[in-house]
Amino acid sequence: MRKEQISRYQLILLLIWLTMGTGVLVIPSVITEFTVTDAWMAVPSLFVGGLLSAGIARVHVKKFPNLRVTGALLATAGSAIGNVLIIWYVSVVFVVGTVVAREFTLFVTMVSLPYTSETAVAVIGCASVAYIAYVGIESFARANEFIVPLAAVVLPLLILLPLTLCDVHQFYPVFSSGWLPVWKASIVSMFVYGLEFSLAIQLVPNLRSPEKLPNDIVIAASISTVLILIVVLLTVGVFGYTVRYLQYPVLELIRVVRIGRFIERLDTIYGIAVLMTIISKLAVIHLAMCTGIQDLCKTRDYRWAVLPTGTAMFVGGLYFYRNVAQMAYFIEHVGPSYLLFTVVGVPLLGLTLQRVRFHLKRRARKGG
Amino acid sequence: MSMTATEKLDDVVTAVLGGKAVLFQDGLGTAFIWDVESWPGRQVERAENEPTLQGPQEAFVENRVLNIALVRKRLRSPDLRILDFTIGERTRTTVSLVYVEGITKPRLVQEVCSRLSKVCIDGVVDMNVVREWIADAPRTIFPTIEETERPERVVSGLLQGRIAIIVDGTPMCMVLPATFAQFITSPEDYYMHYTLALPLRLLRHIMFWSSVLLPAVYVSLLTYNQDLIPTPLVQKISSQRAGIPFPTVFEALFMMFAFEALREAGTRLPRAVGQSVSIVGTLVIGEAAVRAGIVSAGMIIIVAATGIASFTAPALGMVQATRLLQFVFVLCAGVFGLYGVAILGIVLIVHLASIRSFGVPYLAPVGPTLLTDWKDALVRAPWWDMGRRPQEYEPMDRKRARGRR
Amino acid sequence: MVKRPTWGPILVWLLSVCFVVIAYLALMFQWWPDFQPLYPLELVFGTATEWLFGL
Amino acid sequence: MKRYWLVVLVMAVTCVVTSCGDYSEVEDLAVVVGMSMDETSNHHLRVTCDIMRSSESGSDNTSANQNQDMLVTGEGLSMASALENIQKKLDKRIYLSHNTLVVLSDRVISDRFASMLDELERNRELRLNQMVVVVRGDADQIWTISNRSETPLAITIRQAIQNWEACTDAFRAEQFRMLRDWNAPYGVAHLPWLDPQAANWVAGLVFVDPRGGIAWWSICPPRDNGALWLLGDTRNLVQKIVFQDPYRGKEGQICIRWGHTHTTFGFRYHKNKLYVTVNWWGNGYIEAMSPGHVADRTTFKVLEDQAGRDIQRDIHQCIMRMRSADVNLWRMSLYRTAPQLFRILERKDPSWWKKCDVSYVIHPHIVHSGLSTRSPG
Repeated sequence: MRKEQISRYQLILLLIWLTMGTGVLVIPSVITEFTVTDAWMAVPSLFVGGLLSAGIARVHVKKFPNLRVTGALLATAGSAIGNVLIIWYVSVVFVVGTVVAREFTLFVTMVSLPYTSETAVAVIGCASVAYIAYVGIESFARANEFIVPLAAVVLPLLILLPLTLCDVHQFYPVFSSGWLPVWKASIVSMFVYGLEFSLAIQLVPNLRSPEKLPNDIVIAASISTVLILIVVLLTVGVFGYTVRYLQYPVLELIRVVRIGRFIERLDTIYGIAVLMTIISKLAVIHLAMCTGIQDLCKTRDYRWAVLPTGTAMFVGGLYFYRNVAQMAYFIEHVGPSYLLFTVVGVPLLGLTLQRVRFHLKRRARKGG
Repeated sequence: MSMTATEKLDDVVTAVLGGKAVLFQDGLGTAFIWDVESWPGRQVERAENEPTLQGPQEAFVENRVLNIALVRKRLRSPDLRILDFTIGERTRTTVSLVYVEGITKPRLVQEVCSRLSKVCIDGVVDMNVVREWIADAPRTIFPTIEETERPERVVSGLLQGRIAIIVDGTPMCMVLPATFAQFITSPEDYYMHYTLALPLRLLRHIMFWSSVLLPAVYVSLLTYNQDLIPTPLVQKISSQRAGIPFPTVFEALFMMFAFEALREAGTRLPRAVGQSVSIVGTLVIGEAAVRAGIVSAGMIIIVAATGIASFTAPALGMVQATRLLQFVFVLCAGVFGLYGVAILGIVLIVHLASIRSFGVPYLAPVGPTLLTDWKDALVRAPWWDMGRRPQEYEPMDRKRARGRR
Repeated sequence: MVKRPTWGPILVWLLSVCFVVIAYLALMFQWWPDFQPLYPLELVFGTATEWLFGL
Repeated sequence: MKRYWLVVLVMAVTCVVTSCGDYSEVEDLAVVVGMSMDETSNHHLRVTCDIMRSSESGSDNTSANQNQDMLVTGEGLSMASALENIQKKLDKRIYLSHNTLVVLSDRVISDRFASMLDELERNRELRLNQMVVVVRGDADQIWTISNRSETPLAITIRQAIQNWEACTDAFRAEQFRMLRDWNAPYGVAHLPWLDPQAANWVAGLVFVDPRGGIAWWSICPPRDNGALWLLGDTRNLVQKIVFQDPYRGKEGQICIRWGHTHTTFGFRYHKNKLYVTVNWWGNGYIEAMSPGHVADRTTFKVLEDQAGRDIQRDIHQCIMRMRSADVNLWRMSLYRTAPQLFRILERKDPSWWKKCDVSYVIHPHIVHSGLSTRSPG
């Protein structure tokens, strides 16, 4: 089988979609839950989270330049405990995938198809994501590149048009209630969306230049931070405190644009753009999960796992989070420590185990 | 008149069957084969399937030797290489692989040679037999090998570092590898001023996507996303639609089906009758259908516009692909509206990205991004600015001419 | 010829199919509607988040 | 491979079977372009929908001037139930996505404004860029306006208000702007006040304080622009001024077109007392002037002084009206500029804004313009 490889540019694009996919929907509403006028201050935390991921990636590619996370776990913690750790990692990726899959069905249902059953929406989402994962990361990365020129045309439009409705007064008073709300608001973007960048470590064998992965994560994190910052500034500037009452502030942002008699009703363009990024995100998560399972089962290819796990991911999304509130609770209250433990704690555990085994072996050799 | 010598009786038999003269000389172990054959065939005529206003007008004919001569007439380089293959157990058709040594990547030539030598069939009646044997992505509806009947197009392809395959008995020539952008470009782009080529190419790109998406978008706007239609237009459309018994999806499918039928009838009928059939079909039947209240006027406009849009694609293979895709997209629009169309669009793009033609990604130079090749993708840079051959084919000799940047 | 370990894929397929069928049927017929499969996670990591970040 | 095809087939069948829930033909929709809300005597909500009529039956439309509106009324405890009742009267599905205008009556404003806004916001089909306006008395009398144009009435009214938007941001009445003010911690929402009997239907502005105050401010340019000056950021407003000619000692009349004006508030806390400064700044040129005046430096000085006095008087009257109507426009601006001071004041005396000292700094600037005519204004 030919080795699939992606370039740095493609990786950065994938990583940007990875955060923007649902981040652009969720981050503004999570942040404004705590603070409205100072919401923009909480956004750079995403970059901090990205730096954290980049640091972990740096350690990883130094030690294992050709292995993915699951492979490294196996190499450090040994076969038995390593498999347990892989199962944990795969389950975490699976749970993250269910959240995103649920967001996908929710978004489509709320925005466009309120009377269509969520199952049907999940089925088309699942089919497309499974197809993308089946085709492989290389083709998918190329498709992303193909979309970029289109996005380069649409994105400035989507940013500039609401700018006319923006009101600077909405950002005053600065620091209305101190640092605490800003800190609370930045936790989710730091520890959920920032740490999601570390999924890229699972793609290490597919990178053309894995040693540059930390730099790429930093670049992607800074670009997505800027984009999210623009989005947060716009939503707060246009809606002020109303932001708190909106399900998808960004969508409403595009919905209210009306310039002249004909430039309005652009929300579907936006919706489609979001849909594409969510599907991209799901595809990356799905690939990470499938490659993890590949390492677990020690097969040569991951494609056999695409369909069952993809279906399970979408059904799991519907089954785990019956309503928006449950999902929001999971993202905000479980997500940060869950991901922190998985991304930082599990590799540390692996490294410690490696140390212990090393010492045990040496002692055994000495003793013997 | 060319002459070859042989020592094998098999070759002699083949030569005689091929209408050649064989000279035996007493006491000599070799026989001489003289190409004296003259098969019935037509002379070089104007290109009919790829007409252009400007540029050369000669087209290939069914005779392979003549076709090679047409190429050689334009490419008088000692590096032009022609490799012959005999394919078809019974037809014994000669297939010539043409490339320029020193430009084309040797691995590409090896790959094509190995694929050609694997063709195993009793007869090659048309180029397409060979093409389906050697093409990548056999299940896709998109063409992965370019075909042309214009010798100068073949020459420019060869100079880009690509390979041409000429099959005896086919007035066409395959050029490979091929990318998606290639099928949207017309040879005429290179014969007119470069500033004019840009808007025309842009138009063709837009038309390609609208020929795929237009009916689907119309259907989804009318049945799912009515909030996207400007308010005054809603009034107009709903009064047009009033009294029409079919749902919009079926109306669209029905009209597209009828249009395809007319198009097919137009090509099958003799040329003089064919044109009148298509005009009668589109105008008279469409008008009558609107008057009878079977379809709405908007639908006629959309279907006709789609048809026109699809004809702007210069390559026939791509036109056929869009014709098929329209139906899939309309079905998707009827089930999920604009979001269904969007998701199918993503899948389509991923599918396009997954295709490779002889190792070259189908969406090059956009995916993967090869910025130098953008000069000849959406825009056409002036000739004096295209100092390098397209990088996507990885030519041996990157510069177009010595003494250039 | 590498000997392929076949138990892994079969197990994954079986698990996923079982999960899909059970979860979907549970959704459709509302078996045990207040059953939350992720409750242990929520318990452990919800507390951890609260303790770590004061959220 | 076969297995995959089977799965794809199953997926396709499920899709076709379970979807299409949102499928609806465009001719089966009753496109609502405007709504009016009234409160009946038994505290029900009466909703009247302005539905766009599609010119049905008859392909060649000879009667171009036919009325494009269809008005349907329904009552209910809430907007949703009223709309349900309207739906029962119609054979087509009510489609709200194209709604551009919501007319509220004053009783709705005073009794159930918050819940009304909540319902408008929650409705998935309604867009936040629809206009929300107020009518004194019955809201559905707005539909009695005779519509001469071919567009539906709601759109005509919307365009009339949009003409005002060109003059001042105060008439930018999209729902999201109003909500932005309303939801802010100490904000006051303002809505255009329509009067079906008035010349161009726009009578003034209504200010609604979340704490219950409602103020009706009529706006009658070119005589009294006080409310607009106070809100600031006007464009191309005309003001009529009577002035004393320094040379002839006679009264003269003049029309000034203020190109762009700007109003800011300054707050100063000194010795337990709050001082508010209203800074008005405007650039204008003379549009018309009664004949016989010499337009030199002295005259312009006099003109500017007189304009400044008039503007100050108008603004002052406006502030007095604001105080008497219990609508506090300063709370938000003080909170934004000095949150600490605001908290102190609110704790000490919530009615600080009624007692504070107001001073004015008015900077009218009249441009010497060769374009000014000398015809009587």
